[in-house]
Amino acid sequence: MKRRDFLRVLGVLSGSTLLSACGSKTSKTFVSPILPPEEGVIPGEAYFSPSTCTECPAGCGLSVKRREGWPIKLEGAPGHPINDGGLCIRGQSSLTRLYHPERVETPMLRNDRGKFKAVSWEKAFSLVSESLAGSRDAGRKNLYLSGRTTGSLSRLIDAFCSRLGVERLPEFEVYSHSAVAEANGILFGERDVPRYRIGKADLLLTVGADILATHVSPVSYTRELSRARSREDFRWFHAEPHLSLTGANADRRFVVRPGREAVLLAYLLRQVLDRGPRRSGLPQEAVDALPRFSVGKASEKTGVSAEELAELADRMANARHPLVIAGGVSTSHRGGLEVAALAGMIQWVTGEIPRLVDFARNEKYGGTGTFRDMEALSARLSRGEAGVLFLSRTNPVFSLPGGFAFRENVRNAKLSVAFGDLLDETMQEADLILPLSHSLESWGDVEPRRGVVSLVKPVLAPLYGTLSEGDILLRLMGAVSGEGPATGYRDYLFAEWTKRFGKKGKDAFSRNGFVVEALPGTRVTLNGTKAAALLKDATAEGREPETPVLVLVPSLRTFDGRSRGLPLLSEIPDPLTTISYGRWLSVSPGTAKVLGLKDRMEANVSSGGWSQVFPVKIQPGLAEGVFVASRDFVDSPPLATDGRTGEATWFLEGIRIGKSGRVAAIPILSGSPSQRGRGLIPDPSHRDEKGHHGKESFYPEHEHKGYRWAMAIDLALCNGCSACVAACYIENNVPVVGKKDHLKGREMSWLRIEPFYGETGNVDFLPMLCQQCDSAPCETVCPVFAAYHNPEGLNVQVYNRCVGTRYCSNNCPYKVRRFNWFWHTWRKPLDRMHNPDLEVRGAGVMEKCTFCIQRIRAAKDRAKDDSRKVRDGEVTTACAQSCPTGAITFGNLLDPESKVYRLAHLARAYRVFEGLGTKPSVYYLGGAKGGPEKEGHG
Amino acid sequence: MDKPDKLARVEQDVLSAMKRPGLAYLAALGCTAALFLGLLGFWGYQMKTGMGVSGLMHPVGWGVYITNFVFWVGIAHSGTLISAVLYLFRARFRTSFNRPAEAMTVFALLVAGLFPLIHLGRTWKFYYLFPYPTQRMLWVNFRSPLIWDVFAVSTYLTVSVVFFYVGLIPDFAIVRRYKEGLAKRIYGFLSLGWTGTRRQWKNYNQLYLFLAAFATPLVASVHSVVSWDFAMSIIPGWHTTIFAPYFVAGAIFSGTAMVITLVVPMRKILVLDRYITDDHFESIAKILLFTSLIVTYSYIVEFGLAFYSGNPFEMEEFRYRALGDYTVMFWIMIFCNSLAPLTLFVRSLRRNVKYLFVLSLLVNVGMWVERFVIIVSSLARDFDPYAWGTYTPSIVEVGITLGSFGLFFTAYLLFLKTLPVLSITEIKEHL
Amino acid sequence: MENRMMFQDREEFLSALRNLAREGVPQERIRVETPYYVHEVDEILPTSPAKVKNFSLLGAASGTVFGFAFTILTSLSWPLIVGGKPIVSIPPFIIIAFALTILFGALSTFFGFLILARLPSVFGVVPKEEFGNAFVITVEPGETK
Amino acid sequence: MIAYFGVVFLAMAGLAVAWQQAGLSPDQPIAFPHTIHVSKLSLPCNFCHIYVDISRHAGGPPVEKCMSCHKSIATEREEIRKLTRYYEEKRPIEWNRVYSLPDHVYFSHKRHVKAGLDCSECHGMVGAMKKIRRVGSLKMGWCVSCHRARGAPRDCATCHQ
Repeated sequence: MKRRDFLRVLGVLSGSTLLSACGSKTSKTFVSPILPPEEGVIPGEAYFSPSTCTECPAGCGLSVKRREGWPIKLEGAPGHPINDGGLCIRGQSSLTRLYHPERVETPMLRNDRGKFKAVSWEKAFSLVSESLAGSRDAGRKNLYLSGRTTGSLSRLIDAFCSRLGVERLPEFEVYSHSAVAEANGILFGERDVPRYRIGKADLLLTVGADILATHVSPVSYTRELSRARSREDFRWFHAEPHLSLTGANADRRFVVRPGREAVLLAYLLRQVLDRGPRRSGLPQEAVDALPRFSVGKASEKTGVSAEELAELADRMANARHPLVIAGGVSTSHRGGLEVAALAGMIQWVTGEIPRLVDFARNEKYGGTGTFRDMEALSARLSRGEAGVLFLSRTNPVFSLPGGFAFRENVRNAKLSVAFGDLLDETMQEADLILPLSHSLESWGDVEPRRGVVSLVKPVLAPLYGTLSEGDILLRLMGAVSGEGPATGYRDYLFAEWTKRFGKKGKDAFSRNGFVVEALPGTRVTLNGTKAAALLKDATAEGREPETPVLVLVPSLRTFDGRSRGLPLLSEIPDPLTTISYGRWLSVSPGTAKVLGLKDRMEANVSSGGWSQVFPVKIQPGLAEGVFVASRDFVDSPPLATDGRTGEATWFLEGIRIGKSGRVAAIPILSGSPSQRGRGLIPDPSHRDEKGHHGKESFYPEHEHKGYRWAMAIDLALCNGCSACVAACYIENNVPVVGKKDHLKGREMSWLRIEPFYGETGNVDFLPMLCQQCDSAPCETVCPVFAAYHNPEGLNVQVYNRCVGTRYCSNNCPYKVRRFNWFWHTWRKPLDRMHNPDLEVRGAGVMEKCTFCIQRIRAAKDRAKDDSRKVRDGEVTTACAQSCPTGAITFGNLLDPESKVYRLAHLARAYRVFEGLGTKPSVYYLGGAKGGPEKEGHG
Repeated sequence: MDKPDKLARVEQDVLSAMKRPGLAYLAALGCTAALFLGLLGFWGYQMKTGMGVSGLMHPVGWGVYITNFVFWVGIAHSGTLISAVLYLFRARFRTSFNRPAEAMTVFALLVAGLFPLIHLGRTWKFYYLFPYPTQRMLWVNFRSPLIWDVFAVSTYLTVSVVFFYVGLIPDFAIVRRYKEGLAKRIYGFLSLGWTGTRRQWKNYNQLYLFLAAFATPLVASVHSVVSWDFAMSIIPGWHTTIFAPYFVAGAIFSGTAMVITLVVPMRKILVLDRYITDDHFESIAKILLFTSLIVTYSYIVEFGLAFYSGNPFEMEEFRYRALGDYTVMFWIMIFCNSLAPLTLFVRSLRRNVKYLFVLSLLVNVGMWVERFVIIVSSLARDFDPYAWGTYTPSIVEVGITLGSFGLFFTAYLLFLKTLPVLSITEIKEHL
Repeated sequence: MENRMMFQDREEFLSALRNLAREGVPQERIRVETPYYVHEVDEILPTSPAKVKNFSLLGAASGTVFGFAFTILTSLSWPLIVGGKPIVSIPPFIIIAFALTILFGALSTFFGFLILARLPSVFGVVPKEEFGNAFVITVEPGETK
Repeated sequence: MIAYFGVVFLAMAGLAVAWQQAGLSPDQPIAFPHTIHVSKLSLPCNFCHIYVDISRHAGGPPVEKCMSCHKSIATEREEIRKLTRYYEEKRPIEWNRVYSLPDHVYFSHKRHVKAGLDCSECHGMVGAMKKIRRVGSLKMGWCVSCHRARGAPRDCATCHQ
């Protein structure tokens, strides 16, 4: 009877049963290859090969994970001199550039109707070589503009240019740090960004430099910072006009009036001179030129409270190894040069050159040009001086201020040839597009830091008919001279490497993926006269941008905008605002109240003739009168260039804000900016809040067999950089669902960064993932055992058993379970990224973090082969592996020797919502950013 | 007129409902059936495309579908109350309501039974929910309240159907007498060949008594189990000890309202005033009033507990429930379930059938909204503030909800034309 | 040759029945058909009370036993830990057992009734003769003591 | 009503059965006789299935391996000609899977072989099959019954991925 009544319902179902019966993508054939695959390669096993990330100029070392020949994940190369195992969100996502569905596949020529048509390489080469000759005869200049280029490629370009009579222009980087370089040039005769040894400092003062997210070499800095923070005596202060991820993570953050950083530094320099141990003196003339401020005056000018200034001065004076780093927005306004110079002088006076500030290991921004150079170029183009214009790995049309009219002027070149992989604004303006191979498809090397050479090695043949820049140049040279390509770029490189490192060295290089050359230290001395000249009116009035001001900042997710195209990066929310898709304008709470603006309301920002409409996001911790937008959200902003440094000023002064009256649909993923005193992150000042260790269970504990997998996350180290999130997405085939579903609150991320703001605008980041509870509420309510607890303490979700009641998700206090609302698809060839060790979940199935059970399985498999247990550190999760700060530790809680065991038993270890008695396996290490016994920030 | 004619008269009065359907009837049937077909359409679309076509999201994983489930199971309850419990209490007025009430129970349960399936992400795997021996050697998780539901609801449905059918047996025999040819055979078959012999009557009497006895605890148990779907979770606003009695009262409240909604027009159209009198309605109205008071009391207790507990999660939840995104729903609920029924303290209103009808509609709305508020507002504001979100139903969910009413009324209309709408035998007995 | 008495009135019917009883006509020879349950009949011709209740008890009891046995055994056949609760956790199983108690009880009561009432009866589906609302007494032939 | 569902069910059941039968013993691009190689020549399984004891996948023989013998042996046979053609045209041979598991299942040949399981336990007497046909249903119950019998782990996560 009861069966029949439910069968009555079946009438509808039977149809769909047949529909959904055919789902499996398992290949119905298996292949006998012609030859046995290369030695030692076993199907079903993962292999790692060294390479280098080219998503930004930092040049982090990669270890590329391959399965059956296809790269399926990028990981930071352990031991690499730059990133030592860590890899940022952009680096992780670089894989989606390789498999991007919209990559340029063949050379494309603009036909007379302005449309692009595919052409053969031969055609392209002959065309270029003809017009090279042609324009030379016509007295036009052939020009070569590229993004920052280091290593062999740079030398090849030189060779190419000299051989073909092409003028190589200064490289164009949006963030070329020219103010800092310029200042160092003036003061020390080293026009470059030095290497900062943060790890060795005991006091760090960063002024405007967004070292954790976008400044020069973020992962490298982050690593060093973690090292420094592990020392009790280390303190880190950050001064900036706006709020950046870096500021959010400093021990204490000072909000400086835009453009007044110089006053702060001048005050500090004076204090150091007066009180500090003056390891190396400042020439008298400079001392005299240095303006003198009382604490009160300085505080009044900078907007930093007198107490804080005083304390900062004390610490600066008493620190053994203080390090001051100026950069970013603080050196990109009219007073930027002075700010940089003052920082340099403090470095000099405190005698930390060359110990902490090493010019021998420059970050190699010397050769990089400035906006001034681009202004010049634009002018030359407008005069029609240019014959063939090569534009390689650079997007000036998008990046340059509207005033430069670069878009229009490019058209004046006789033939503009753009190299690139995804069609960007500049390529669209070009006459000829030459598609570049992804770095995973090509040979090469980079030298991101002087003496540090990192290998770029292909892991697969180009997916399309693309070439590496090196091959293009060589073949062009061949085409011009008519004798065809001399050698491939690969052979060229091998020759180069053998020349540089010797035979043995070369093999070691291609094995390890990097070389660190021994370099002689560079002694620099401070040029007093020039210093004095700089100091004269360093703090003069009227330099600072007038408020209200719109600060344009580099973006954690897209850097200068070059990573915009990568789908994964828009799916992962910005850690400060939790906005995933679209643009927004960050407004301070006070200003918002005054203007009557609320989240998602549209505001019209205008300055001079320029104006643009942004949805508003209220940003706690932002100073009054300061508005922030990511650089790549703004279309051709009216930026000025600083005459002396050539740096663009990233401040739009005296802007006007108006309500447009409309409300925009932007996905703000966080339901509440504050944690409402719910103790997700207990306030370090009163420990007891952390409170009772769970409830007593009514039932006896169940025992664990062999392993109990657990995780410890150090909130004092986590800086919200979201690299772990990207790693998780790629490792676990987590679908990218897009804006529409984000607006509905249907994001699929297994791991998310939850920012929680305090009253003072300080923010803590909480990485939230499945807590693998020992008494999991989700398990009990599942009617079919799809969610259950396995003997190793994992909260397992059996996808194929799940019927999709969503009860588990309802009953999860951490809301980390994700339901597949649709049949998610990956646009080809993105599906190549799929990790074959996991099923791709179909519609109607609940999924969630598994502690990377596939990695655990593999590790146990290895261990079983030589009949032993899995060693501590042998298996780690994707998030832990990628974390640049090393905040995440994974291991076996049953092993008292394991690192995770030690951390889980620290005094500051706690578990979220312990009062609910869920007994999570994820331990968070509370405490202020500065580490255990340090003051909170704010 | 003398007795035997009276008996005949009863038969004719009741059976007159079963004569050829008129145009109005067919039109009504057409509409309801169309709604039901709509449900099937939407459901198919949802299964093909995925649950995403509903408004559900994180953190609100349950919405209109589960609301409907609870609502319809609730409706079922008063049927059993009237037919079984009142039978045990020998409440005379029951006689005029029990047949439509039992019918309502059965149909409501059929509709309710659909929704657990509709809300499944993978409906085509619904059989995983049943404990039957498979080659997988896997069983179900008896610790899950959803499995309790499977057992409670299917038991309830089975017992109700049996009870309903048993009550019909002697009446089938009567209908048989009025029919010819095939119809006669069919009703004869349904009557199991009832002739009203002494043996039959003796055992029948005891059967009916015991079925009533078995059905009675179900009134309490089934909706308790349903309430545990929520009470057994840890969600603030769900995890409450008062849920079981609170839900049972609510169930009877809504069910009684539905009985009125159904019987008032039925009495009018089929001219059954002689058998369903205003006194009967007054007694029903009293039940309505009584349960309304219990429900109101539960509302107060809920808030009391929340704020007395000092538990921040609970407090925020109930603040949100009353003043948050769903505040309108909340106050609709208060008006329909707590305030409006208070008017029943006035005797004249209790006896005013039109008024009762309107009120019953209000209560139906109110109780649906109550379930919605409890389910959605609790999920929307649980522990982790980052994960908070608000849910709005989609067109698909609305369509399916309407469809469920379509199915219910289709069944009810068919019942009017095929079965004796009142228990003839019992009325005779009590003449 | 059996003789049949038909009454339109309940009271007449009862008195007639009383007379028969007084004349000492054995029960098994008296067949009675009524439009609804007339409890006096059982007083006039006393018989043992109905046995349906035994089926109810049997069904209900077996329901309880099966409920517990089923839940416990299936849980043990593939022990899976959920929410840190023991494999055999009785409280939830009580609910299942309760439901099955009612289910089995109700069904067996019904089938018990069918057996005891000799239903469904093939001849009854379309009876040769129907008495409508009449109260009928049929006395089968045989000698009176 | 019941009749209707009866029909639906029978239809579905029939379909399912047909489905299975079809997959049991598909035709192969080359009619490779295990009888000869396994029984006659008694080659060990991992002579051709080279990865069976070092990887999840058993793997098939590289065509080169076949040719190492068949350059000279039985070259006149039609099937061997096919083989040679594959080799000369440098085309890999795409065998039709007889044993295929759904995506959500993790299965490792290595683990089972190392556990001392004989290939025939799951693949039957291959040596006696002129054309390979599947033995065993490859359904969950089929795996589980063996895991039960041998006390192998029955934690869902061992096989479900």
